[in-house]
Amino acid sequence: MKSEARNPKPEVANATREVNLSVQIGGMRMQNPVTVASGTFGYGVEYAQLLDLNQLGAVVVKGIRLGPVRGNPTPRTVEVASGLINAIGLQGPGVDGFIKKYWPFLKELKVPTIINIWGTTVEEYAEVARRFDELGGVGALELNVSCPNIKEGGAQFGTDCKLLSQVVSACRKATRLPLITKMSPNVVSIAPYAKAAEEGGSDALAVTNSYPAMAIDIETRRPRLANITGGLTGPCIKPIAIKLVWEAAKAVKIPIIGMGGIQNSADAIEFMMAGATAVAVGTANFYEPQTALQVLAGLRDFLQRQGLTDVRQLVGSVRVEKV
Amino acid sequence: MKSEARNPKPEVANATREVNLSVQIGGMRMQNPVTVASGTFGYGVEYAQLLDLNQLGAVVVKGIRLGPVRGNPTPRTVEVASGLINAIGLQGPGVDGFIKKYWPFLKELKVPTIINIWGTTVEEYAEVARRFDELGGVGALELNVSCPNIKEGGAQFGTDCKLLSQVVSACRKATRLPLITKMSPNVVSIAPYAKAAEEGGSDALAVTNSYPAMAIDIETRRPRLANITGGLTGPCIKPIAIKLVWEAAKAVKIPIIGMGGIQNSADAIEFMMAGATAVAVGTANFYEPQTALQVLAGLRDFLQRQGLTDVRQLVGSVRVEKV
Amino acid sequence: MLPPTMVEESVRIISNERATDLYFRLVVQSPRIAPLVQPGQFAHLRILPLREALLRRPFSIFRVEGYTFSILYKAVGKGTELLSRMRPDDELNAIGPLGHGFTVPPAGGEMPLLVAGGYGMAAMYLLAQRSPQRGIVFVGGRRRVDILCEDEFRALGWDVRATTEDGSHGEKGLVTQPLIAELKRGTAGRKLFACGPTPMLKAVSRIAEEFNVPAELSMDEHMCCGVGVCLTCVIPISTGDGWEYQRTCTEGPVFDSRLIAWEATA
Amino acid sequence: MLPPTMVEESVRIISNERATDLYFRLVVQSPRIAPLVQPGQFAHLRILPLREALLRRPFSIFRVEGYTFSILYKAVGKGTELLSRMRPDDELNAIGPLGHGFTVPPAGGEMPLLVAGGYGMAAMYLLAQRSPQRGIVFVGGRRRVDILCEDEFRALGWDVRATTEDGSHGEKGLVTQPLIAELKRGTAGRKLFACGPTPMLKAVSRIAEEFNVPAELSMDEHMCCGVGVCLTCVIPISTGDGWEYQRTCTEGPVFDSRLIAWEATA
Ligand SMILES: Cc1cc2nc3c(=O)[nH]c(=O)nc-3n(C[C@H](O)[C@H](O)[C@H](O)COP(=O)(O)OP(=O)(O)OC[C@H]3O[C@@H](n4cnc5c(N)ncnc54)[C@H](O)[C@@H]3O)c2cc1C
Ligand SMILES: Cc1cc2nc3c(=O)[nH]c(=O)nc-3n(C[C@H](O)[C@H](O)[C@H](O)COP(=O)(O)OP(=O)(O)OC[C@H]3O[C@@H](n4cnc5c(N)ncnc54)[C@H](O)[C@@H]3O)c2cc1C
Ligand SMILES: Cc1cc2nc3c(=O)[nH]c(=O)nc-3n(C[C@H](O)[C@H](O)[C@H](O)COP(=O)(O)O)c2cc1C
Ligand SMILES: Cc1cc2nc3c(=O)[nH]c(=O)nc-3n(C[C@H](O)[C@H](O)[C@H](O)COP(=O)(O)O)c2cc1C
Ligand code: FES
Ligand code: FES
Repeated sequence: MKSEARNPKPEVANATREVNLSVQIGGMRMQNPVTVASGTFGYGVEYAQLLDLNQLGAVVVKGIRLGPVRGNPTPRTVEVASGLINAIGLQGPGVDGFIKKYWPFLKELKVPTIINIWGTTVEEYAEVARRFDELGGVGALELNVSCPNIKEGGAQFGTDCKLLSQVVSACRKATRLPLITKMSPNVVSIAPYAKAAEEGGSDALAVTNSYPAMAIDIETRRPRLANITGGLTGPCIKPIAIKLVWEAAKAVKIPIIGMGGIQNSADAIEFMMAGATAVAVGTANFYEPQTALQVLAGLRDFLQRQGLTDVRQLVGSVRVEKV
Repeated sequence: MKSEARNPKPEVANATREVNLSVQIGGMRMQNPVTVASGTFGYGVEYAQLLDLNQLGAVVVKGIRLGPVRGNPTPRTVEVASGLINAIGLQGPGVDGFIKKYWPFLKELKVPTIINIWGTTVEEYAEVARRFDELGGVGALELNVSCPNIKEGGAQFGTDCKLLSQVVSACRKATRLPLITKMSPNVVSIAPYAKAAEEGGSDALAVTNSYPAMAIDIETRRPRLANITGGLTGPCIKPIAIKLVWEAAKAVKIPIIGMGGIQNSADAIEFMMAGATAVAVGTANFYEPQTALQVLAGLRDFLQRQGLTDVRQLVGSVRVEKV
Repeated sequence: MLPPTMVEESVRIISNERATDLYFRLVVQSPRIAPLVQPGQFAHLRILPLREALLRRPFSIFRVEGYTFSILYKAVGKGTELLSRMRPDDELNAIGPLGHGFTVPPAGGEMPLLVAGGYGMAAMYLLAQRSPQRGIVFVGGRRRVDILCEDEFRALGWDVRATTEDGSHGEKGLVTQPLIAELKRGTAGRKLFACGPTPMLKAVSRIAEEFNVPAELSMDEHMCCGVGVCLTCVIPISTGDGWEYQRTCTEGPVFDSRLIAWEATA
Repeated sequence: MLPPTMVEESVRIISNERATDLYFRLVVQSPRIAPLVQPGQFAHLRILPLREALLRRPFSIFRVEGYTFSILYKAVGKGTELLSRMRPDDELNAIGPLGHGFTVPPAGGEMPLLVAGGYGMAAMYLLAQRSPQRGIVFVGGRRRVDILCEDEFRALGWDVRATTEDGSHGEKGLVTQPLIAELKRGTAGRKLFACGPTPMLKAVSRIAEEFNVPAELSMDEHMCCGVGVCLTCVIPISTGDGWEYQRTCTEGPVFDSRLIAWEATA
């Protein structure tokens, strides 16, 4: 390090060096790799007063199916050690409601919007994809095949390789928008699922969704969630998510958006080193809405401190030769 | 509650009432349902100065295979948010080493010893079981089919229903000791595995072992564990473990020993309400060796406060009628 | 762009003192949030020493004085207990003011009847202070210690009627008893405003219907984000042909009692 | 039963003050642990305000006075930073004394040469104090601030030789340089005792071999349980025909340098 500093060349380079933060997810360019996780950022507009959305890599909205969804009864979330369990039940306005209520705001953003979509049948997924393709101006579609909180839909597609590849192929046919498949963590090994999504035509993977979990109030003897079980998220799942990203990255060539408990730039860098091209902040938004921007600032500092010129140099850079 | 108090009978009963804490795991009677998790309590002797082992429901020792095992290189553990990742690699003295070094101490205890065993083949599992059957005086055998840190052995038996039932049946033939099958959490659904273990002749299930996980040191870019990946344990996995116990309990009739992040009596009661007949304290021993005894004291208080006379009244008592 | 209606800021504790029993009053320096507060709004506080518990905790804003605001809170769990041990000059992080508060009765409008249980009294003070019309506050609690800011309401010139369940202070019984008695004396030009535990709100809702008086209720649902993104805090709201879930942190916490689809609540 | 060699106790902080830079001295009231301490042993402390970080942190016991013991620690991470903000009368939980310490040189036995780097100096003080023979302490660090208890060793009548890598204090260079110089003057009846970073220990081990003097090394491995149950803290120890992993918390932290299978370490 010291000897390098004595060399005048790197110093000059240092002063003028621009760090490239932009990454590519399928056909979608992100000005930086930091985005947010579906369901933890509403439809963007709710946070517009607290942070400048145009500084993000992309905005990701809450899961949308064809028609409006009422969602589960309450309580819908419960706090646990270093985490949260939720069973929202994918409440949402449906495609039309979304377009009417939220799209006018989102389409004016300078950064792409990723729309998280779901359905209860392969046909519904494809139809929702087609509707957003028609809409124009959407950044990418994220196929939620891994929501643990809905009986008919979501998770079963993410834990069955054949269904998964059917859903992805059907959406692939319905749209030319970049497709991101949001993977379920609840599998013996993620590799075959990752490959199924890639082969089905997915442009990227989002790893990972929440873990099936449960909590009981011992005084009332009732589950703490009206839905009985829910999905575990937050810092508590980070070590599991890192492992899944690492394994998925070894299995496929398409980029991965890493998520699960990211609270700061060190967490984000850990995901990138494990193999993620981009990262998403989820549960942390709920307690610190500035998290994504803090992650971005910390990431920039880290690259500069390490003398790196391109954020992509971090991707998959973990050194795993056994000693 | 108040009207009950006005009735003289329960009050008298209250004063003299003995709370039954004992539970039965196969043929093994435990004076109370609180035990410890394999690998977190050494061979008992290490903690003998810090707590009275004879107050536990049982002592569970670190996993043992036929011969001695050196284990993985270091670092072997890393602390994460509300948890720990370990990749010890099942270091141990082997059957003979164990019998020589630790059995003289353990066999003098007034409480049963549960021996956690493993192998790399079905035959080795059965042979280890046979050896401990011969030894005499062992409380029960716990089949570890779920260690994520050993390539050849452990986890693959726990994530393949056929192999699992083979291992259990082979051990069943080799011994009349109560058999406890230690389940892997890393499956899409625990129910078929739980049934496979039950059908193979297991007397009980231990739910759950650790979760495959990983952490990276972003400064050195190396995995924080020499083994690259390890198993996640501690409070962070409790909500996942509760859900697994609840699902396993619905699937089988044999008793379940619940574990995963238990830190206090409320956690233990949560496991029991979800369906566990007994509970084990694991990672918490590392930071608070008194945990198991604190859990026991708190459990006794809770029963008394709720006017219950038998700890078994808690088992599976969660009220799950959807509202 | 419109001026911000909510901001995030690091707030410094000015004082944090026990009021009665388990209730504490916290005053913080908050130059950006304090001036924006409307009656019935809340602040979402990050209690920084809470580490393994991640979420913010919501508290109604009790009083606003200059660039400070205060809350009145009860130590009921890990967050509030840690909060009660924090000291002047310690920092908290706050997002606020949040939510859709009470409609302040216009001058010459309805005469306000305030109904408050437990820490619900906190949410009412600012309404009483900013209402051009004085009215009656019905405050109720289990025991004497649950009656919180009676004198402060009196100091504003309001008529205060206290009830306790154990009779240790004021009338013995539920807070709805003197309310009913008062409404029997007359309902014209009167409007109810209530904040407290859900069973109390439900009772007030029924009374409002029975006496055909308007009522605004501040609903107490568990919250997570506090700003409308997570959909944790929903309650069923009538839509004419049925009901839909709306967010208490955003569309609420204050709702017109006639819109609440009580039949769909647990 | 044998008398206990280790106990768990709640210990009260008597003082906790900055020594130099990032180093702090913590003194705790510990009537049960303090009397049992042998040189080279450690205490496993639970820093209670650490919440999402669960584990205890191990620290060599620096001094023992009556029913108190002290540690000398460097604030390097979340636990030690939180610890440095704790105040007198705050409580910690301690398990100790733990581990197998140094062999105190018997009267008329070898002359001790102590080699210590950074917080390794803490582990050495008790050895110097309890040794019937005075000797030489070689203390080394990066900068002046890393030289910790020089005066305390002098006060015990020991010959202190300080080195710093940047030359800001004592001789410039590594702690092993004056050690080698001293050993060149003579090795007979001398024995090395070392505690510090692993590269330093490895160097001392090589020097001991080269000069054929015995050496006891206090090994620095990450710990988890601290009492021998988890098998986190192992290092490779020769067994004659090979090596096996032994626990630094139980069989160690102090090992005879000839037994360490350095070739098997990372
Ligand atoms: C809009 C709103 C305004 C509020 N205003 C006040 C106020 O002015 N003064 C006051 O003392 N309290 C107020 N509360 C309640 C307060 O938020 C909870 O008491 C607090 O979050 C409990 O935190 P804890 O960590 O101490 O409790 P925990 O240890 O988390 O839980 C202890 C108990 O508190 C309940 N609780 C936990 N989280 C919430 C939550 N988010 N909302 C409601 N109950 C919860 C739990 O069910 C449990 O019974 C308000 C709540 C809401 C939704
Ligand atoms: C037998 C023994 C005696 C020790 N004696 C002293 C002493 O007298 N004075 C002193 O200042 N320190 C001593 N240490 C080191 C001390 O335990 C660590 O500095 C401390 O655990 C770091 O905790 P933290 O929460 O501040 O750091 P963390 O935030 O956990 O981590 C910060 C850094 O500390 C390192 N670290 C974390 N845990 C350990 C661990 N268990 N062992 C070693 N390094 C670790 C990490 O790798 C990281 O680089 C000793 C360690 C051992 C094993
Ligand atoms: C309250 C909540 C709602 C969520 N809703 C969705 C959703 O609608 N679609 C989806 O794909 N994932 C959803 N998720 C999962 C997140 O997008 C993300 O995968 C998960 O929270 C892990 O990241 P985190 O640990 O940073 O929160 C939701 C998560 C939470 C906590
Ligand atoms: C360091 C360590 C070693 C372990 N070794 C074993 C083992 O040898 N055999 C086994 O079946 N489980 C082993 N486990 C798993 C525990 O028995 C237990 O299933 C797990 O830790 C979950 O409980 P906890 O969260 O309370 O720790 C080990 C866990 C840890 C942390
Ligand atoms: S608390 Fe998140 S939407 Fe209301
Ligand atoms: S730290 Fe657990 S065995 Fe040494």
